[in-house]
Amino acid sequence: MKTIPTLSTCTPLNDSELADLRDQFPILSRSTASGAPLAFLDNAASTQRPVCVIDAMSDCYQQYYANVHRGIHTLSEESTEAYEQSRKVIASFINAASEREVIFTSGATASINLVARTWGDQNLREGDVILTTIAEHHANIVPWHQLCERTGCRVEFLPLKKDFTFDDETVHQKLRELRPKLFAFTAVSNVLGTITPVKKWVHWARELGITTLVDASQAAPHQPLDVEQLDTDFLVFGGHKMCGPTGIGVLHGKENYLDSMPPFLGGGGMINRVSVDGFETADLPDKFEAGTPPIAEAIGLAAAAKFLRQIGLDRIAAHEKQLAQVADEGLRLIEGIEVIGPSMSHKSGIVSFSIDRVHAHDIAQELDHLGLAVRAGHHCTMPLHRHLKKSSTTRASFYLYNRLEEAHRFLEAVQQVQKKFTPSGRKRSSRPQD
Amino acid sequence: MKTIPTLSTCTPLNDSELADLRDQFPILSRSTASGAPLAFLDNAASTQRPVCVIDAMSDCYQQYYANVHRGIHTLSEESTEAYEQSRKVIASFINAASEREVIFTSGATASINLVARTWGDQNLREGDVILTTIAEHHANIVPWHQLCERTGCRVEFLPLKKDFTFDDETVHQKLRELRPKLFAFTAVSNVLGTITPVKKWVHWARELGITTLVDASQAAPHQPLDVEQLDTDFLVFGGHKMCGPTGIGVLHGKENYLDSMPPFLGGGGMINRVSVDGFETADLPDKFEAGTPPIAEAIGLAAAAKFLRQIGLDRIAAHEKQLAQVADEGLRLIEGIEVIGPSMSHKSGIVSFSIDRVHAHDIAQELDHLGLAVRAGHHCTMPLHRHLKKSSTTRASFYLYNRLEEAHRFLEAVQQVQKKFTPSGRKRSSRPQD
Amino acid sequence: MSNEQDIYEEHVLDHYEDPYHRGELDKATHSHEADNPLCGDVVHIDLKIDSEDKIQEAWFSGDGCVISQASASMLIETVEGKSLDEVRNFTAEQMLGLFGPKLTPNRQKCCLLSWRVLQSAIHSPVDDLPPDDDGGPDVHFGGPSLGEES
Amino acid sequence: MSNEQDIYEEHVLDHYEDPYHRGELDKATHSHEADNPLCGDVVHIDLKIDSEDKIQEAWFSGDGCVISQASASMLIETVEGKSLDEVRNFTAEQMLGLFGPKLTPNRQKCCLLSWRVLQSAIHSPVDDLPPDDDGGPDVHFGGPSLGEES
Ligand SMILES: Cc1ncc(COP(=O)(O)O)c(C=O)c1O
Ligand SMILES: Cc1ncc(COP(=O)(O)O)c(C=O)c1O
Ligand code: FES
Ligand code: FES
Repeated sequence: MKTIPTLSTCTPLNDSELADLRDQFPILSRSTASGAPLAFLDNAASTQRPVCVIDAMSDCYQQYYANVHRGIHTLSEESTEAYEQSRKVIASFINAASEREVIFTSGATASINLVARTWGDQNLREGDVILTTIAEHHANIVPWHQLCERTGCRVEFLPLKKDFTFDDETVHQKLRELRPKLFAFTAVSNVLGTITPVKKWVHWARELGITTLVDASQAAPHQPLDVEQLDTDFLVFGGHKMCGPTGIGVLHGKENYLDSMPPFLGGGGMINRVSVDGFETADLPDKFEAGTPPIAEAIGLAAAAKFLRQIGLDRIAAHEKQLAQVADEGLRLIEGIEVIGPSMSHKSGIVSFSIDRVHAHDIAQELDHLGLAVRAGHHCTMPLHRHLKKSSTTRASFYLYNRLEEAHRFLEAVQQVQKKFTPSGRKRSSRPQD
Repeated sequence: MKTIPTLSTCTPLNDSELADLRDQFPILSRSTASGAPLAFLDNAASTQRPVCVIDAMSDCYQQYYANVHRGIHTLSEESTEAYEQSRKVIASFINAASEREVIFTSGATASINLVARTWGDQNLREGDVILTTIAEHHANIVPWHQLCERTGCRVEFLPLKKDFTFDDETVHQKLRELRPKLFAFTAVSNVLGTITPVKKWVHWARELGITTLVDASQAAPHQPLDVEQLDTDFLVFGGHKMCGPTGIGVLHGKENYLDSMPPFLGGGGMINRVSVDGFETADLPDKFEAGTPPIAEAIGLAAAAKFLRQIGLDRIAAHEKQLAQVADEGLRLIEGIEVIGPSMSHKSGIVSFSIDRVHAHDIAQELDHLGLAVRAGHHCTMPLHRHLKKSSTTRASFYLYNRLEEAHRFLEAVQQVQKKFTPSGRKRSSRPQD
Repeated sequence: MSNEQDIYEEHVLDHYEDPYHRGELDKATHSHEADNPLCGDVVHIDLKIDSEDKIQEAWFSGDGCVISQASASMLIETVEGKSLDEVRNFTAEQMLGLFGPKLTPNRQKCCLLSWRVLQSAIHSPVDDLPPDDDGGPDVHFGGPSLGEES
Repeated sequence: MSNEQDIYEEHVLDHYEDPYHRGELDKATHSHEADNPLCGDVVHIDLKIDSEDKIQEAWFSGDGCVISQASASMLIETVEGKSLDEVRNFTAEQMLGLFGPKLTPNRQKCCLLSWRVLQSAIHSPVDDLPPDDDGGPDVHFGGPSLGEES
């Protein structure tokens, strides 16, 4: 991950540009159930889509759709062309060495499972270690637990420091001590917002011959990514968190890795030959794309990648940070509120918090009443929450289309919520008659 | 599968209804690369989508999209509601006992692989047999070959009779003789169009305690399906062949099967609890839906199912058969042309054929020039083609929006193609100067 | 859609801040505990059921959101003096009605947590081992979707 | 898009019906065979290369579509008398040009099949075992997508 330029090195999104951008997201002008105007701050769970992405998919369906591959008729040629063009766009989006290294899957979760069931089953043995962090999303934990069940390997977790970042020295030491077969970690925590030093960690792993898998689900949408520079063996992300459609994700793998791995799903498209006795696997990338692929979704994802690039990933990062900073620093000033995450200099546009004696779900519910869409719960990071001794947290996450005003509204709303649920000497009585 | 009503028992699609229907598929009014008006006869590979399906997805993205499950804010509640409502629509579309039996996957291929990697790995052992037919799509062959590699079980193939149907007696005998653990077969062959007697075969398997998996990829879009009546243990189909989006498929499994199976993909949503030591699986259907599901795609698929139901699946079947019959019987009258498939009374709206001494790809190419979109090749059924001693075939497949006129156009065009490639005493010469 | 009812109406907040019979019952004859898979929150219920199958006394404890805790308090208050048959006939629908404000499917799970625990508790004498984590009638409510996200 | 060129122009059909040097060469010094993964069609090429690294004689055989067979005939006709260096410098682009009508990516694979076989054949003396199924330069052409469908 390139370091995020400070506001001074890239032009911030200005008001009129932002207004134009927001116009491309029709959903942003709606209200929540209470009638309050929507401030969508649930972007770490999933983002919204600009009209150009929706149109790219509708156009595909309305103008040239057919099944891809081997089809000779016009529509099939056009669809195949558009599908493979999308692969090129994504390859360039992450600066992959070749589009053969870009596998379309059904999501980030599917991408990790693919690696676990192919490279993992092929290379992990009883006693082998997978190193990961305590801050991972379940998508980067459960597939490894399942791999352990199949092979007898085990997972080790890197702890967090008190400041919600990782201790580089510990990381380096654990890599040397445990000699894991795989180091699988997130580029950005979906709860803490913590940004990990991907390039450095991968470099250390490389020196020790350790394979790396980076979960870029929360990075790809928000920062420029360069897999050549990061030197990751595997890197995954999904479409729906980067203005793209649901139903699609990406697995980037180094070509030598992908080449030596057995296939995952079996079916049409991933074979050169099938007989009654067996089959022979196709070349990359088809080898890992059994069945009819997510054609319209790939085309939508490419449109999203272009859209993000056109704005500029570093400008998006800077914009989000600016908003998150207001929320983060504002919350830290309020008594009885704890921000769960490092200071802004170590994190992305994610602000998780808790209010003393107020349940995360009540916070989210009441914020929704006030028009703010946030998430509450364990955010698919139960081990992290246990580590932090929290049963749940509330999370606001910003994206390119959020406005400074929304960060301020958020701060005010949180205070209102805190007040509403503060004990005030109430006495139970029978329900007032309607 | 209910037997398809003859034309007399259901009202055929009349011309004005058909014209209205076609208006809902904007793509049908385009031309192929040569400028000829398009006749889309590649529906067995993938169908087109009506505006209502495209709109259902756009509306989701533009009006109420957010990530589903556990989200408390308004958009998430609305999306979750729409997503789960879609599951109910699909459950009712196939008459499932409960929506817990309906698993959304990324496609028919993924559905079969799910069963192979969960139920298969759990139940198959060295020496065990999987019985299937020689007419299967690679999606219903390769996952079993892979399972054989993992477990040492083996696949046996039921042969075809000369008339491109299966001999019931042989089927029954093989079931008794081989005592397969699994009987996996297609409801409708994607090349021959052959309709298998699903209910009867499943019944025989049931009596012998044999698990069944039915590939309904070519059935669900074209005929009423009733999994309760068919009594299948597993049944799969995809979205894109039934006017739905790409990126989604369905696995129907009997609840007791799904309950006793281990999970497949690991990640968010499919767990109740995750710790550093392991995880505990969620209940159905979440157990099999790791990660952010294909939300918009499920909503699109439900819209497609409603659309098909509104027209009437039996009317669709009758309409297709009427058109296919014209093509089928017409082709059979032409010397030098062979229809690869049984007579219309045993098949759906699929008409595969070959022309003596003309290559399938040249046929498809030239038909495209004349405006007709058909498929050429092995159609992901290499074992079938080897069995038939054909390297490839050309396939026209009809759907609800095709017109009788298109069947006639197809017949004429095939004759033109045959003529074009018939040897006529040509002599090679140097290329004429431009 | 607009101008929904306030879920956290006064009556709800009152029960949350000043709950009825929050605590444990030493001489409980029946008790049960379960969690809400949505969030991991737990409700525990102790009952004293007399020889005529009447609930003499009921207490609850647990941790959770306002909805789960307030609704537990309301339920416990309502249920004392009722017969087991009356409890069995008390439906999920009635429980939601007792709570009051309309809830979305996710939050219905909060409201129904104590109801679910109660339905199990009447079948869980304290001497016996608890049947299993989530014994009692196998009720599916609030739709099939309990997955999480993010 | 409309009014594309006719792929099956007269010149192509002529070569298809009346191919140049279709058959096998008994005294071949070099030969190679490969298939088109798109369809399984095969082209086999036999060469007689003299001591000055010139192609004295070239023959092809195989089964396949009009495009693959006609283009093989054109290629064989062109290549006789050429030096190995000239063959090596003969690009895929030039092969498509030799064929004539513009082809979509899928059909380019048909046209380039014989070109691919030729490029391997010049490195495949008949005495040696063939290097591997698809030896010679590892060229990726026509995009990454060779999967199939339906
Ligand atoms: C009979 C049959 N089974 C399975 C499949 C695979 O479906 P999908 O490619 O949507 O996974 C197809 C079509 O591709 C098919 O025709
Ligand atoms: C860090 C991280 N990893 C993985 C995932 C899983 O992504 P998906 O649900 O799109 O498969 C998510 C989000 O859900 C995430 O935030
Ligand atoms: S959020 Fe846990 S019970 Fe309500
Ligand atoms: S279709 Fe096989 S070479 Fe052209």
